[in-house]
Amino acid sequence: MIYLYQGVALLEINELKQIVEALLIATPEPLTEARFHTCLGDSGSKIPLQEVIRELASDYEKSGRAFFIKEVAGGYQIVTNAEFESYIKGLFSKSGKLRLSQAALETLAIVSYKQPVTRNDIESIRGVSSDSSLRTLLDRKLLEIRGREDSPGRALLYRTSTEFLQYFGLNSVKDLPRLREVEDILAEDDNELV
Amino acid sequence: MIYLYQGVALLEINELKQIVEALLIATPEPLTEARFHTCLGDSGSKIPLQEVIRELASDYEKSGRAFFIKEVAGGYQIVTNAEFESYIKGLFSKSGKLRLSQAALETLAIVSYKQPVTRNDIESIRGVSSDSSLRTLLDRKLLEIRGREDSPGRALLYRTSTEFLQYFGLNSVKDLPRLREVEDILAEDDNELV
Amino acid sequence: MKNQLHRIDLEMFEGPLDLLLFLIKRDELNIYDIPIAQITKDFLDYVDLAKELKLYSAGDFVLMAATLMKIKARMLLPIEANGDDEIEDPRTELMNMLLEYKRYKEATSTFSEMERFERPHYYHIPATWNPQQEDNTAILEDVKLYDIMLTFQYLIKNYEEPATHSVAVEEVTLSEQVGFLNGLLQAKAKLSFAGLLEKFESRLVVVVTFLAILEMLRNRQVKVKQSKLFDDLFISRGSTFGN
Repeated sequence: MIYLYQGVALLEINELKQIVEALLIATPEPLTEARFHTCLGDSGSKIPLQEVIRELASDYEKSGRAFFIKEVAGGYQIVTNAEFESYIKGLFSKSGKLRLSQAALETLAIVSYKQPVTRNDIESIRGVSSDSSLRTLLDRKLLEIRGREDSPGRALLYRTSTEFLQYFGLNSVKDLPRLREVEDILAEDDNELV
Repeated sequence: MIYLYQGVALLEINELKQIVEALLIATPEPLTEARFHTCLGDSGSKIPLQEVIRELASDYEKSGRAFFIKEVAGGYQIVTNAEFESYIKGLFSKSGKLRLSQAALETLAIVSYKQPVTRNDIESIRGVSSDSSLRTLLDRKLLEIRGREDSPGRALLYRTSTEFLQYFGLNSVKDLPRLREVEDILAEDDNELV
Repeated sequence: MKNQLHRIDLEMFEGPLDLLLFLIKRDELNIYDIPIAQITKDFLDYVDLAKELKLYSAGDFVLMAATLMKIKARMLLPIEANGDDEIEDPRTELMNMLLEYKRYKEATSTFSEMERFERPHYYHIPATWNPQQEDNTAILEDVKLYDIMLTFQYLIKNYEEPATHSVAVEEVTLSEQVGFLNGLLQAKAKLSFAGLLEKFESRLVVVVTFLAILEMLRNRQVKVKQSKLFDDLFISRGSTFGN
């Protein structure tokens, strides 16, 4: 099948399927009809994405691929078949890399630079409750509780763990990069030839 | 072909190929042999990932897939074929990948051969301030801060990241071509003069 | 005619070493035996032109210019025997720096090629994996020390009352700094450049002061001494000082 536009052959269906496949593999978010047409430019304006997706999906099913095309959030995405979930879990267990939510990262950053700190200190900087991020970070052994504040409230004090230091190759908390040290790097204007 | 372990059939090759395919689709970082065995648990300890990858790669080629399996950063990842670049660009707001400036590439070259290095090490070789290149490279995660120098100044140390290996398609920094020796450069210059 | 530099040349150098390598190659000079007077002149012409075109603030180039002039001055002195028979060529250190830089500059072109080769390939980005109950907060791919630092900086900036310290724009001109140095040299026979640096808050003032020194050096109002490349510079009165 060949797609025609004003009598001119545009793209052959097999070529189209390959293009859509490449887009599905590379896209950081679900591939929408609109985005698809941006990618194809003028030649794609008359081609319905849905039709190509349908053909591609049936190919995947017939050839026993371990993934399928899922319609999600107004677009399409490649996801793995449910039966492989038990194996995929292993990719995320005890992963060498930290995977943290933005909230957890913020909490970790505050504890790193301000330790020892109380939950109150953290929350007054972030402006939101930080209970669940503290729990996540304690669970992952990135933070630990070390004693209590020396004031009437006797609030718990949080600080970073040895595991945290090891992960980043630091000998001690004093070795964290200080803001002043990288200020030059962070300065917007510089004198370098770019 | 069936994989046997102590006389017991473990997994049929087609099933294995599907599992590896699912892992490749789901992994956010290169799939290493070690991670593969974590995912498979006991049943996978005798199965060489490399062999399954080879079979899968040849399937992809034969069936005209728009992607292939790349050996990178000590593992395997799915990558799109070069011919689809012009379409894929449209997925990203800055129309595809930004190229690194000459200054950033120089800085990267120095870090990759001499790591871990301080900013001073870099600047004394380049003879110019390298703040903005360092910033670009940290922002793009091609470099990372890794601890401090073990000397009085305690300067921050920089080294290349996994993203660096992915960006340049390298399996390890050991794969970089050897740096030319000063003597070779001089010998060549002498020849030019003749 | 060959010494004429065109604008197109000006934008392609990564720094003073890169420019020197270019001059050496263009004029087919021997890196073992660099004609220092000639290369210093060409180098200064370039720096002047770059300044005129305001291509960048010339700090690193000015520093190299001072170094070249220092080597040039030392070449004019009778050769001093260093210890027994070893005779130290004042150009040795510069040559070593140039060669070391050249190694990495060559490697840079390899990186450039690898980048070009990898450019058309895109890595598969997996859909976020959500095993049943998982919360849907944004998952960061992987966290680096740099992210922790930036995050803290961002939070603390928003947290603290914006400090209302006025930023005084320092207007410094070359002639002001020439006058300033003249004044100091009236009082003191020798100035340390590092010592001067401590007096200045901004990089701009440092650079302008350096340019002033360079200017005075060319008019022979001052002499500049440096014992080693990138060591401190010592400024003293020159033959036309006070004229």
